[in-house]
Amino acid sequence: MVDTRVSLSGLTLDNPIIPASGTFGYGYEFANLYDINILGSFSFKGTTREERFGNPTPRIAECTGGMINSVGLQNPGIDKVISEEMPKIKKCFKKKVIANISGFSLDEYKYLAERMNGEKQVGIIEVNISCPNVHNGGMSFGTDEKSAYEVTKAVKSVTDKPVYMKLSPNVTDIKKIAKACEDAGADGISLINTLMGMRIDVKTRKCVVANKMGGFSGSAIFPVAVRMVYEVFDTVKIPIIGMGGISSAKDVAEMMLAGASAVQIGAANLVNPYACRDIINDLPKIMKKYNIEKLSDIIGGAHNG
Amino acid sequence: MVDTRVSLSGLTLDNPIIPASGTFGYGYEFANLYDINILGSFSFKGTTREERFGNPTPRIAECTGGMINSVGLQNPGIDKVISEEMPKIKKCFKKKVIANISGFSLDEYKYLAERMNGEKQVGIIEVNISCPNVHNGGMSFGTDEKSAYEVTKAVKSVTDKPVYMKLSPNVTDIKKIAKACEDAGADGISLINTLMGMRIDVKTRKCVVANKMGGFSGSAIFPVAVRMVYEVFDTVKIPIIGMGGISSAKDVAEMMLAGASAVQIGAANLVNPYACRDIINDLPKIMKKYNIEKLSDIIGGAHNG
Amino acid sequence: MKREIFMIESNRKIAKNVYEMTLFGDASEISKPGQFVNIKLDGLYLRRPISVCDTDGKSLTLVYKVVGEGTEKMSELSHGNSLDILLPLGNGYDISKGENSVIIGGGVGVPPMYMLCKKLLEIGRNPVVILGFNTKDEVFYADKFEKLGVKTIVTTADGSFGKKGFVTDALKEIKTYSYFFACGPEPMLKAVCNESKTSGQLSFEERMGCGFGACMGCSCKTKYGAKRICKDGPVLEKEEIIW
Amino acid sequence: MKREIFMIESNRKIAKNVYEMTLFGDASEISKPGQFVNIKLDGLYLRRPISVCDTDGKSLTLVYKVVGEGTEKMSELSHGNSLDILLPLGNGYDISKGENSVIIGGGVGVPPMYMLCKKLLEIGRNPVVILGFNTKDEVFYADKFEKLGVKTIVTTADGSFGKKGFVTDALKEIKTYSYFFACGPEPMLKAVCNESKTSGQLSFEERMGCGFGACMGCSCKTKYGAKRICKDGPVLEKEEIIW
Ligand SMILES: Cc1cc2nc3c(=O)[nH]c(=O)nc-3n(C[C@H](O)[C@H](O)[C@H](O)COP(=O)(O)OP(=O)(O)OC[C@H]3O[C@@H](n4cnc5c(N)ncnc54)[C@H](O)[C@@H]3O)c2cc1C
Ligand SMILES: Cc1cc2nc3c(=O)[nH]c(=O)nc-3n(C[C@H](O)[C@H](O)[C@H](O)COP(=O)(O)OP(=O)(O)OC[C@H]3O[C@@H](n4cnc5c(N)ncnc54)[C@H](O)[C@@H]3O)c2cc1C
Ligand SMILES: Cc1cc2nc3c(=O)[nH]c(=O)nc-3n(C[C@H](O)[C@H](O)[C@H](O)COP(=O)(O)O)c2cc1C
Ligand SMILES: Cc1cc2nc3c(=O)[nH]c(=O)nc-3n(C[C@H](O)[C@H](O)[C@H](O)COP(=O)(O)O)c2cc1C
Ligand code: FES
Ligand code: FES
Repeated sequence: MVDTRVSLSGLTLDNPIIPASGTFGYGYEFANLYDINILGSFSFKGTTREERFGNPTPRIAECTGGMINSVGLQNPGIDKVISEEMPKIKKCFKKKVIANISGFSLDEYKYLAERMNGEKQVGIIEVNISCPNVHNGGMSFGTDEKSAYEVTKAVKSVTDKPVYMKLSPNVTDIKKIAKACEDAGADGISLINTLMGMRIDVKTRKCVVANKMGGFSGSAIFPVAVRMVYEVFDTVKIPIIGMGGISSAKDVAEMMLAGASAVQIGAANLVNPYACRDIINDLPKIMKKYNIEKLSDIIGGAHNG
Repeated sequence: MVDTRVSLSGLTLDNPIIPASGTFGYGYEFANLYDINILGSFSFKGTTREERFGNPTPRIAECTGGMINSVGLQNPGIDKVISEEMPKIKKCFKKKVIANISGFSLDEYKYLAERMNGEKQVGIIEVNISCPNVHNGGMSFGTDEKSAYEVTKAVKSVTDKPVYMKLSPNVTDIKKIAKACEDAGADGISLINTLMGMRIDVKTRKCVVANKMGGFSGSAIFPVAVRMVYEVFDTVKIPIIGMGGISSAKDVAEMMLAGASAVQIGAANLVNPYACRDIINDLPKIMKKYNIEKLSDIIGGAHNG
Repeated sequence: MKREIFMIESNRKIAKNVYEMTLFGDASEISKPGQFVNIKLDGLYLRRPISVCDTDGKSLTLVYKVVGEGTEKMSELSHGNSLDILLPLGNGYDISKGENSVIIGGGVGVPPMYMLCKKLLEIGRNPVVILGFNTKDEVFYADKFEKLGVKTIVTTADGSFGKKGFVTDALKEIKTYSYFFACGPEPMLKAVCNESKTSGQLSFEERMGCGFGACMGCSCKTKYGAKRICKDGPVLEKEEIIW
Repeated sequence: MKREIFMIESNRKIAKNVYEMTLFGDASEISKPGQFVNIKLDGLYLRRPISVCDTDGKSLTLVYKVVGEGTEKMSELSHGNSLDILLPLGNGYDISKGENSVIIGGGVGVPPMYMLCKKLLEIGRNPVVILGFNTKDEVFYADKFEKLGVKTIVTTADGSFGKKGFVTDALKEIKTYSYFFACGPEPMLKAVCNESKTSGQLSFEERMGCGFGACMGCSCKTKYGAKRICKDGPVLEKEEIIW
């Protein structure tokens, strides 16, 4: 029997597979397709203080090997997430979940973390300082060391749950941002969020998504994600949840070799709703193929030599 | 008859198609395949002061929709480029070429520009401040506004040929870098160079390219390139040569709608050596399909409304 | 919803740029007209949503127009090729509503109306059908509706086939209906809502990420809050729509 | 060099993970053994370089080992499928050199040696052939070389077929040769150079961007300066190699 367990800040996961925020809703669409309790955990849709409809449609564009989304954090707001969604999650998922939060001010981040701190099923608070789809918020916190430091401090001051800072790849030096988060007390780093991308419809001569730009994700961004996880692993001591373009068990191994303790699967869930189940099923096979007994042994393995 | 002409700082090209530096050698490998005089122009391999072998091999990795290279500016050095390669170019290409230069110091950039200034066939000097494949040089000039400004000033002071600054996409704010170049007197902007990427071989648990990271290019990066060209078009008044993942005539139109006055084709030449010829042949077809009479009319067309 | 491999039985051109594809595979979960399927195509990242035009549980008929890369690829497939399909998706039309209904289909909004019409006939209704196209070359399925034995009015914008004008021109002349079902381009749907005084159900299109409710890519605002076109739609009731 | 669509005639397994593919198409430009072709495969970005194993100008035989995604895809193709191929690439072996030669092929370094052997025979030479494999299951083409009428020695590392040991063990026992041609994994090539006192030509592998000299992806340092394995190689002379 191969051992696929990994641990994140004291939380042991049966396997490193975690659906990524925004691509798995609150889990129950997928619970109709397979028993989602096979997952390591899952990160639910980004939560904000107020209810948000998000950006105007169209919000989706096709790209070679990926897609652009400009959903813009559509969610019912923290009150309803806690009163309506969390109880529904509880019914279909027995393990700890990752609460992804997004704010437009330090105060909002703090408020959200405080509220999530009271939720028993929340195992990790994932702080999205990297959403490219909302103006005056989100990403700007993640593109500047000082703000990244401040958000981390603020969130850490109000929760005793592990705090993972989710970083934007749209920066000159990801190492500096990650280090600032670690210095401010972050328990881990999630990366990468989407790359900023754009498609233009040659027929209409207009941007495909109404918001013009959006977040580019899917297989196409995998090499950028692997590179950033590798760089951050060299820079910080806290665990990394790696993501960006993962769509197979082999990709999972590659991301872990770069330095990820666990991984998230995003866009792949949208084109293959069984993606996470398929990957979990394939993990033992590729472990056998590549002589991996304990999956956690390979974390950062590409840094040796 | 459709009109495919575009102009760059006073230089009129028969069409906007320019093979990108590093993917077309000095042209003569391709001149055996088709008459390269159909091209708008071409940008030859990055030239440095000294001869360079470049990075150790392996230097190439496969990616979904693209590739990583870590060639590291292999070239025979400016003396031989001028004494041996330029005469050979002259034999197979009758139009102006773009001289791509790369330095490790302000002085080196200046020296190279001065030397290229004496070459009659050089129509544009393209200053690569974005090579991700050489340490202590190249890219660091392109990730910082101040250095970008300084290199531009230095180069401009020694040449009367149009100077195009080639920018790195691995930055938080491409607009600021482009603006700094414009402020320093750049005649145009070339973008994007490659994204920093990495692949790891799961079997050997080592990075695929010997240099660990490399430059990621090809179709996969197209949405990032379109976005950056769009942003820079909003920011500067000087012309933009757009590149990054272009592989079809439709991609050319999309890049021009984003704001490019001309385009470069890189990795596509490597997998289809006839890529530029095929695109040039297809241009009139797609112009007809999308009701474009004069190709230059669509430059920046996606910015209206 | 399930993911199923379908085998293509046939794929033929039935009008200008319009193809009819028939496939074999388990389509038994399709319960309502107006539901759709989401098709994976080689070399493309996102699936392509296409309405169910007809099904007997073991086979599937799709009718699609070539408008871009994906539908172009579909048109190149033939007997023996297989397709990876997610189905069934969407809410579909609620046929329990509206006794004397008019079915209005415009362009590639026509295909789902064929299954809708069959289902209405099955429960004893007798709808009137209006099909709108731009021009003669683009007309398809008029004969198939007629064979179902329903009154079928075809309009073309240029008058080259059937009645000259828009579906709303035809709708004006029908006096006795009390409900409508519509599918077509958004301007047509809006015109129908403006023209008709009755209630009705309309099917919408939106660019989709997943097609099954997970990504919030396809949301629209309705009078009852945000709805996902893929999951809470594509069929919405006239009364809830915010134009 | 040209780009040509080849039709697959057959594709069969000939040893453990090793396949032989025959194709039809214009291969008339191939002029030397040791040249290679570069194959485009659906869904992969870069082409895959494979040595020419045999050709009569109108057809092509390739022998390849499944080691990753690309060769896996190749193994799934069959009669009637077509492949987009660039050819011919590389310098190839110079057969004018070396009268009494030994041909040494290791693993998937064996295929180009087949065409080399035929060409040497055509110009009246009579080479000795050494083929090295790890184990019996991996042995291929030993019979084909024998049918050419040349002395063929097979070695396997574990002794399960032919002579036990490495190609260098077999080479040691050949007293009279004055030149060698080698292709195989780099450690084998190095061992051959160390073992043999004669001159020779060796074919190298490197990860390639283009395969035709444009990208500098495949450079190596030689005593006469940087060379591109794809264009100035893959065959290098023993004397110029820097190990
Ligand atoms: C619920 C639903 C049912 C549909 N039923 C049919 C049908 O029965 N017959 C038919 O011909 N068409 C139908 N369409 C439209 C069809 O999905 C698009 O024409 C098709 O996706 C275009 O793909 P493409 O690759 O050819 O075009 P491209 O423009 O290359 O596609 C690029 C992207 O945009 C999306 N897209 C483009 N046009 C549309 C559109 N109109 N609606 C939604 N997404 C779009 C594509 O799915 C893809 O993600 C339906 C759409 C929806 C949402
Ligand atoms: C000049 C030349 C001739 C060759 N002739 C043969 C032959 O006749 N038979 C045969 O079985 N193999 C041959 N090879 C090796 C063959 O090219 C690789 O095994 C093949 O490219 C692996 O592709 P993959 O997608 O299966 O592996 P992957 O590992 O998935 O490939 C990933 C990338 O690495 C490259 N790559 C991986 N291994 C090699 C390698 N050993 N050499 C060069 N590139 C590699 C691939 O081309 C691709 O770009 C030759 C290589 C060269 C350079
Ligand atoms: C439709 C969609 C919605 C997303 N919403 C969120 C979100 O609410 N919060 C967040 O932190 N990341 C969000 N993301 C980013 C993903 O969680 C993930 O970081 C990114 O997509 C890269 O992974 P992938 O390439 O596997 O998709 C979203 C991504 C997609 C595609
Ligand atoms: C093999 C290779 C070598 C390159 N060498 C150079 C170079 O010497 N100078 C330079 O400015 N850009 C160089 N580039 C970058 C390209 O010119 C181009 O900016 C980049 O590849 C993006 O375009 P593409 O996606 O079409 O390849 C190189 C790219 C590749 C793939
Ligand atoms: S397309 Fe994903 S929720 Fe509708
Ligand atoms: S692979 Fe491009 S030069 Fe050799």
